Amino acid sequence: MTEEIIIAGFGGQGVLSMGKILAYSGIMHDQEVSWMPSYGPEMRGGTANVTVILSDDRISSPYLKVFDTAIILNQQSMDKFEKSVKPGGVLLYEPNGISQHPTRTDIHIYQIEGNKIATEMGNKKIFNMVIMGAFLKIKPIVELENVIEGLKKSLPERYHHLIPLNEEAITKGMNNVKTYLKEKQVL
Amino acid sequence: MTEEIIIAGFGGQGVLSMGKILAYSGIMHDQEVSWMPSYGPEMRGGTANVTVILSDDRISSPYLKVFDTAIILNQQSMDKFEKSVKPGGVLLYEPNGISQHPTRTDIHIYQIEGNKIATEMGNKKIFNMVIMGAFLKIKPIVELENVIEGLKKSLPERYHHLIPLNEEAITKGMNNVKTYLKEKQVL
Amino acid sequence: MSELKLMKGNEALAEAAIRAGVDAYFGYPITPQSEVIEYLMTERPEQRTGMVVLQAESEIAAINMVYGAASTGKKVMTSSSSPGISLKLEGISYLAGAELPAVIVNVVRGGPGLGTIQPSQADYFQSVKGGGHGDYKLYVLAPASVQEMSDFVENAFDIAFKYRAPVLILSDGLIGQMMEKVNLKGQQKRLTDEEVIKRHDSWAVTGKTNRERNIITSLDLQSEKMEARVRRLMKKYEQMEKEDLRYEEFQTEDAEYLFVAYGSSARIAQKAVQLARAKGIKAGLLRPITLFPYPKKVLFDLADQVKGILSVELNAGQMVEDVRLSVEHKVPVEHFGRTGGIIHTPEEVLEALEQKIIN
Amino acid sequence: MSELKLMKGNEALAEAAIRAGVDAYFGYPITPQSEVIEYLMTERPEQRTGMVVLQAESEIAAINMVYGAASTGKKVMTSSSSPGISLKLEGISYLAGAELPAVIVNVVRGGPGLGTIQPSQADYFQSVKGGGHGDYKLYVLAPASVQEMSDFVENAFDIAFKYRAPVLILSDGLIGQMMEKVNLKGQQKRLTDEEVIKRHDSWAVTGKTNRERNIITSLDLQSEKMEARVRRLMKKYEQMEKEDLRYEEFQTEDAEYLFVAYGSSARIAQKAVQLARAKGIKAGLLRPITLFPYPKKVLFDLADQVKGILSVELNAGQMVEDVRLSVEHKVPVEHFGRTGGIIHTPEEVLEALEQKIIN
Amino acid sequence: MAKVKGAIVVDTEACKGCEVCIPVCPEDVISMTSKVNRKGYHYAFMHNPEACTGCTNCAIVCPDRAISVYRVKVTA
Amino acid sequence: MAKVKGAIVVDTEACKGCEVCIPVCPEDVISMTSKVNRKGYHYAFMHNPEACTGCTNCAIVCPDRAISVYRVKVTA
Amino acid sequence: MNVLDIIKPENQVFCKSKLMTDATLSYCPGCGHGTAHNLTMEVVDEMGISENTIGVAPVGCSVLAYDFMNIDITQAAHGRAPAVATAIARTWPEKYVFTYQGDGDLAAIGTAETIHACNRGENIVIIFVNNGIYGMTGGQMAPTTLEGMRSSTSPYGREIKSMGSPLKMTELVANLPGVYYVTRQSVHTHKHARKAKKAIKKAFENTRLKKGLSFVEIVSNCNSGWKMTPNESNIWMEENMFPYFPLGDIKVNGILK
Amino acid sequence: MNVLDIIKPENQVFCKSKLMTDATLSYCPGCGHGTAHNLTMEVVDEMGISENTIGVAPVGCSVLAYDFMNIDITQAAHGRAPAVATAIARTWPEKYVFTYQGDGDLAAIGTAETIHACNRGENIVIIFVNNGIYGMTGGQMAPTTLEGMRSSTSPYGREIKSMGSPLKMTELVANLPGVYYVTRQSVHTHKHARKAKKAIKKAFENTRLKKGLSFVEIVSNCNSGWKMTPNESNIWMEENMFPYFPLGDIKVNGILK
Ligand SMILES: Cc1ncc(C[n+]2csc(CCOP(=O)(O)OP(=O)(O)O)c2C)c(N)n1
Ligand SMILES: Cc1ncc(C[n+]2csc(CCOP(=O)(O)OP(=O)(O)O)c2C)c(N)n1
Ligand code: SF4
Ligand code: SF4
Ligand code: SF4
Ligand code: SF4
Ligand code: SF4
Ligand code: SF4
Ligand SMILES: [Mg+2]
Ligand SMILES: [Mg+2]
Repeated sequence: MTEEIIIAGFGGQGVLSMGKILAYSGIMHDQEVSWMPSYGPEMRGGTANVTVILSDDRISSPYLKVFDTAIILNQQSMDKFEKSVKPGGVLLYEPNGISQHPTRTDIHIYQIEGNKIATEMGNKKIFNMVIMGAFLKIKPIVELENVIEGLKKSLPERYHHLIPLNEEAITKGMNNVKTYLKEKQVL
Repeated sequence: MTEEIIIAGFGGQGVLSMGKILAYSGIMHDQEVSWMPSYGPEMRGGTANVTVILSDDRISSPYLKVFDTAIILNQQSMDKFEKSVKPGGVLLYEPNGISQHPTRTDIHIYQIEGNKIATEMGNKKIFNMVIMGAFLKIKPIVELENVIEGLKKSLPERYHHLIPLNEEAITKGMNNVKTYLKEKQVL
Repeated sequence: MSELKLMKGNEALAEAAIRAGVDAYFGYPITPQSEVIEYLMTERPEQRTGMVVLQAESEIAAINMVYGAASTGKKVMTSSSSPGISLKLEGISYLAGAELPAVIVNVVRGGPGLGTIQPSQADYFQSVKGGGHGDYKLYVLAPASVQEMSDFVENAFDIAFKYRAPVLILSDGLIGQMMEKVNLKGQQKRLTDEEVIKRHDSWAVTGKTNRERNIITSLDLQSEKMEARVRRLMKKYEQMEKEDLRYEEFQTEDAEYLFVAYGSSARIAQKAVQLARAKGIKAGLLRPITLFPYPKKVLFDLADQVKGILSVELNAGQMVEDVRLSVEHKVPVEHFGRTGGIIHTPEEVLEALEQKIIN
Repeated sequence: MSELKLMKGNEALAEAAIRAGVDAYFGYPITPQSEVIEYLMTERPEQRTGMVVLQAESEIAAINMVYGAASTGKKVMTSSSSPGISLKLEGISYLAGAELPAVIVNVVRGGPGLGTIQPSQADYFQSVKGGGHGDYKLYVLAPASVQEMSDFVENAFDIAFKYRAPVLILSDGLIGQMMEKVNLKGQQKRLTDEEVIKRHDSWAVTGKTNRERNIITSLDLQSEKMEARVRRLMKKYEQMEKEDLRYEEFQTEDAEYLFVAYGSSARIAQKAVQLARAKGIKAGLLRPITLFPYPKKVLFDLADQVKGILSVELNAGQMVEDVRLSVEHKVPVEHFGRTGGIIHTPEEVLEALEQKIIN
Repeated sequence: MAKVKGAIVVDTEACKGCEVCIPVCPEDVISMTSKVNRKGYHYAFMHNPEACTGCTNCAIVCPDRAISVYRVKVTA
Repeated sequence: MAKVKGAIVVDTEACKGCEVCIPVCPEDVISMTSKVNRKGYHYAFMHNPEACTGCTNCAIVCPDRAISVYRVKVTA
Repeated sequence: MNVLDIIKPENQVFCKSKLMTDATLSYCPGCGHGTAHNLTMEVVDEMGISENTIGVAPVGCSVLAYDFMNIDITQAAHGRAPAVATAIARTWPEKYVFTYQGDGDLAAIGTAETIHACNRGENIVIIFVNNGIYGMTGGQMAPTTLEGMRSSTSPYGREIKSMGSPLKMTELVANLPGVYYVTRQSVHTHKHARKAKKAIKKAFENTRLKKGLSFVEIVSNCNSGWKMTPNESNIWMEENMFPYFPLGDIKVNGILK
Repeated sequence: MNVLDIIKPENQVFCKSKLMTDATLSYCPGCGHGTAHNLTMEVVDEMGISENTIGVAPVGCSVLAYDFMNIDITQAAHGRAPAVATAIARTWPEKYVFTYQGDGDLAAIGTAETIHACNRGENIVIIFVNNGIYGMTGGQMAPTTLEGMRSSTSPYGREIKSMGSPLKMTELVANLPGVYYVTRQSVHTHKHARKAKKAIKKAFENTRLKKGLSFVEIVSNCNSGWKMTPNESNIWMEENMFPYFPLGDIKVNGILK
């Protein structure tokens, strides 16, 4: 099994750490993993994305041009990465701020209102875990308990009390992901 | 004709400019010339020497290990260069400060008391021209008038009034050079 | 006692430095390797092992700090990326000339000039031929994984002290920035001052006791002495070629075509080997792990077996010269490379083999 | 109107710069090339032609001053010697990356490190392979006489502006310090500011008038753009190889053995040819005048005629790699060199030929 | 007495929602939208347009020069 | 009354004839030889040895530490 | 009166300078670099000297200044802008040459170039944006980082003993005779921005009069590196940066205040 | 009393320190470098710290210091001694680490390293021999060359307008909080030499007490570069250098005078 994922949004959305938790979860499954970030020139607010690969085999390039899954968190990333999903692949996105919704018909498209849910939960920082939940619902490639393990590994000790909240966010994400259907969408 | 000369003494004796005047004189004779200096680490008082080559042919290396003529102006240079004179070559030296006089028997050895003469003439700066005169007496490879031309070329305009004094020094040098004879000296 | 972690290459290198008992790190931030000093500063190695970490005012200050600590026999390192390494070249030449052990890390980005911050291998020439001035070479290790970013730190210091010579770890933005699993070695004890003095008393500048004074210099005003120094260096390099060459072969036993690639390129080329084999092309890969010494003899011998060789690099054609020099023109040798921070895909690499070598 | 003088190589170069209408010189003293700036300061070129001469606070400042003036389309140069050139390498890589015309002079001394102040050719690799970081090359001219120190200044600027690329004059302490006859060219007019603007308005940074703004940069954050930049550079280098290769042959017509040597080594090797011929050995000499581009084809062809080739260098073996790459292993190629500032004698060179090649 | 009335126009795509224009407005004119622009930023708008005097305070501190200011004299 | 008498010894090969010891000697003890040493330098000597008090002024300014100083108390 | 009646071309009293391009600034939201860029270009525009102005932007967040300022610009190596500007000013004495540098650039790697260009009294303007941190590379400690201030390379706060004191480069160069005008400004409020603009104008005027070097420090936020919102960062800056880097003129007309 | 009666081992009151080797100094006759070397070694000797002293000598006439000082020495690249010394002092905090630098070295190419080692307050001694010229390379202008002074690169005299003012690096670094002791001395007469020795001793004492950086400038002649006899050069120095570089303490115990 190999799963090649891009998570793309802008700085401050927790894109990189979501990728890291995913990668750690892969390790818990004894998989080979790689995590490769890419930033724009701005430190904050600019585009930020990360490519995560989980695989049973040795990974060659941690940097990819096409993906099994694209998780897209702003319009700029949509412009850039919608076309990079492999036919039959998955595009999961956060609709807030998206003015041009995806139009491809050869891939599976899902929405998750991460901002709204995180705001409702009263902590904007768990936004990325809501997204994570949505993703895991669509592609249960790692088990929840391993994600929690991954969280523990990647969060500094002093934030471990937040793990239950994160777990809740993941569950919310799992429960709220929706298929996005345009007319004429097949597959 | 090729004449390969080393002039060796210490900084401040006018070693380099004597070499330069010699080289200029060679140019006046339409020869190929080269002038290659070598310094010690001290700026003043340290050893300083210059290799001058005058030749009818293209000159390859301006830096040499053996010489037709060595002009030696202090003991350190004697220690270093006595052995570098080609058999049958010329060693001309200033005896003041020389504690170990040359011992080779396969070369021609001359003395010139440049310091004394220059002091007598009331200008220590013409020391090197006295030496030059001595050399030209031994090896008239360039004509006096060309040396004067060389002087003009290498002295800044504002010193040209000193040219007659320099000429006089050269003549003194020519007249006062002596063969240095050790017992058993042959050739 | 080893430990499994998910880390960036840069972080793994930094952690390995602490665990290898390195005495000091001096550096200046530059993308894509600033994590090295950031990690070190966060880890408080002065508390963990007594290791000194200092952010210098520039790359030049950093390399000269390395020179200073190295001249006292301490285990010391610096890291930077391409433009910063260029600035260090005078200092690196000094380290080589003064025969000092030290480890320098270059996490290469695309050049020339300010270039890009994306990965590149365009500093190959600089690393293995003349970067700085004069007759010297660096022992160059090229990691291809986060694990090797970690492992090579200790290897590099072993070589640096074996030869009293600077060692370069030539990484790139890909290996430096990516996270992978890494098995960290246990903590090694840092030498005490007394141990350092005891071990290096024959040469290190630690204060003149009952011995002749020690001098660290790269200066010889007398040509004869300088020539002797250069000869001494050349002897070391010959010995490195004999004793400390490292490389890795992948499916070369029956290979008819050979990729030669190092570092991140080797990862891609290895995948290209698989793609080729899937297509029925018997490809193999030689990965030089040391770029100097270079696996000349291995290549020379492989050239008797294969029909052609493709040097795969993230540059406009540099290592290919060493491949050619090794192969002595027995079979065609070509270069394939992307530049400017673009990482070639395994498919591109295979296509290049087919076009440039097979057809 | 030319003029015959006795001058040091360094002085001849400086005088030629004034006469070539160079706009500015920025430098920092270092033996054996300090005469360049000393001569310029003494000559008051600001009065003779309006040329700016400034002693910078360091080699790094000097090369970045060159970068500044070059970015405005001015004719600008700097000079230094080995350790100083190492310090300039970041700047040189920037010049190449930003595609700026400029002339850099290296009067090489023995390295590595502080080394000696005696002549050397140990910066060959640095000059023709990667000195600085990234994929770039310098057009490299190697003078072998004081006359060429003078002549190559104008040649270098012609190339620099033809390609908008930095050009290196690779001299050494022998050529720089020796005096020889030199025929100086007449004074060329320095361009007025208006002429500079007119000539270079398509790229030079001189103030935005009724055109798009001009930008000088070597940065491309996007890999695709950076790759295009690298490709553009590589195109230039190919064109240089086609159009601006320079070399000199000496008694090669009937040669059975060939010396390859540049700069001061070529003078010695030429004498060695004479000594060889006197002994009945048909030797010849190929002198590359440009070290990049390198006379590959010429060597490749000569290799069909000769029985063996000796690369004669004042270093531990650098250019010999380019000789080997050119000859494609058709005949044996060996290296002979002295280091540390020792100049080989013609006799030694001949002996090396006899021992390494003939026997 | 002549009174001054102003208005601002925010370039919604240029605005990065940094909010530094808010505290410098003496009339408390500016607020952030809840919508986001293409880049994902909430952007500035006149939530209290009547109060604007066109003083340009907001515009001169806007790092992205996303604000243009207009002003007219109206006779009261 | 106890009087102090001094003397200096010049290392003639180390001396470079710079003469900086001359003006600092309060007793005008030092002068230069007319002979030169192996390097070609005239070197310092006590031309007025009686006057030396062994004050070490000359020695401390001698860049080449070519001067050693000796001193004894003599009862007058 | 309706808003739309006000928004008419003839009523426009403020808009982006035409010397700024249409490109979106690459700066983080609320970063003072944007304001400083705009003020600089507004000055050049108002003085009508854009045809004779040459900018030098070294590496730092403002490395892409050439994408934003609609004038001729040379991008320089990290720290070397004063040397680059020196050469341009020397070979084009009638031009207005300015550098736009960060604090890491000017006060760390570029220390020598800064001190010596100042000491030579080059006829240039140095605009020095001091945000107490290396913004571009991700918030490492700069020479100007305050005591106790956290950054990615001083994660437990800058410690004077091991890392030295925050360097007041501006006061240092003010001591050099070649420096004619030295001032410290900020751009985070309208009042400060207007004053800063005046200072920048004065600096360019000095170039016109060939008075030598003018040095304009702008204390600015790096909200991203400081890990605060822009408005928080501006308040923090007033409370923490200004006491150590006090605003105001330090040297005027060649005379220290 | 006969001279020979005085010259007896038991009467010796002054001789060359055993921390100076037998090698002939490579300095020109009358050069202050020699005196400064000897004084430094005499201090180290008298303090009994030679086993714990490490010298750093960069490039300049004193590059060969390791041939003369009989202690452990690292020869450093031109201008970089403060960085080299920083690392030694940091990794060997109990040692006495000093640099011995010329003015070209310390105030031109090494400006950044000097300022930053000073600013960090490294626990080292900097001995700064200011002879207003680049001695070693043949007498080129240094940052410290006086106005109107001739050198091989200011053959018509230093011109402030194009070459800048002579740089008072010592006063500059005295402003930095990390610097504990700053003094300017000379060694050309016995009085000055004795005072200079005391200053050097104080500096090394500061290292012992871990007080931070001590900076001892020694204004010295370069008779060769100035083209004068040694005694002429010393007089010229008093008349011309001292007014611009006045002797005396500038900062003592961390307090500016
Ligand atoms: C030679 C070199 N070293 C390091 C870098 C990496 N680098 C780029 S910008 C920068 C510092 C930026 O800080 P500052 O100058 O304060 O500008 P800011 O981004 O804060 O405005 C560094 C270290 C580089 N580009 N070149
Ligand atoms: C990188 C580099 N640049 C230049 C030089 C040449 N150089 C050697 S010493 C020196 C200046 C010496 O002057 P100073 O530091 O004042 O020492 P002094 O000889 O006057 O005592 C220079 C420029 C060098 N060795 N290395
Ligand atoms: S122009 Fe003045 S009043 Fe109007 S919104 Fe801006 S700051 Fe407020
Ligand atoms: S200051 Fe500018 S960018 Fe920031 S919120 Fe206001 S309008 Fe938007
Ligand atoms: S010891 Fe004193 S009195 Fe004696 S020679 Fe020296 S300076 Fe003169
Ligand atoms: S000071 Fe020393 S070297 Fe100079 S003359 Fe006197 S004894 Fe000789
Ligand atoms: S990182 Fe800091 S300085 Fe850079 S753009 Fe962002 S806020 Fe501004
Ligand atoms: S050149 Fe000057 S500084 Fe150097 S040894 Fe001679 S007098 Fe001293
Ligand atoms: Mg900053
Ligand atoms: Mg000096």
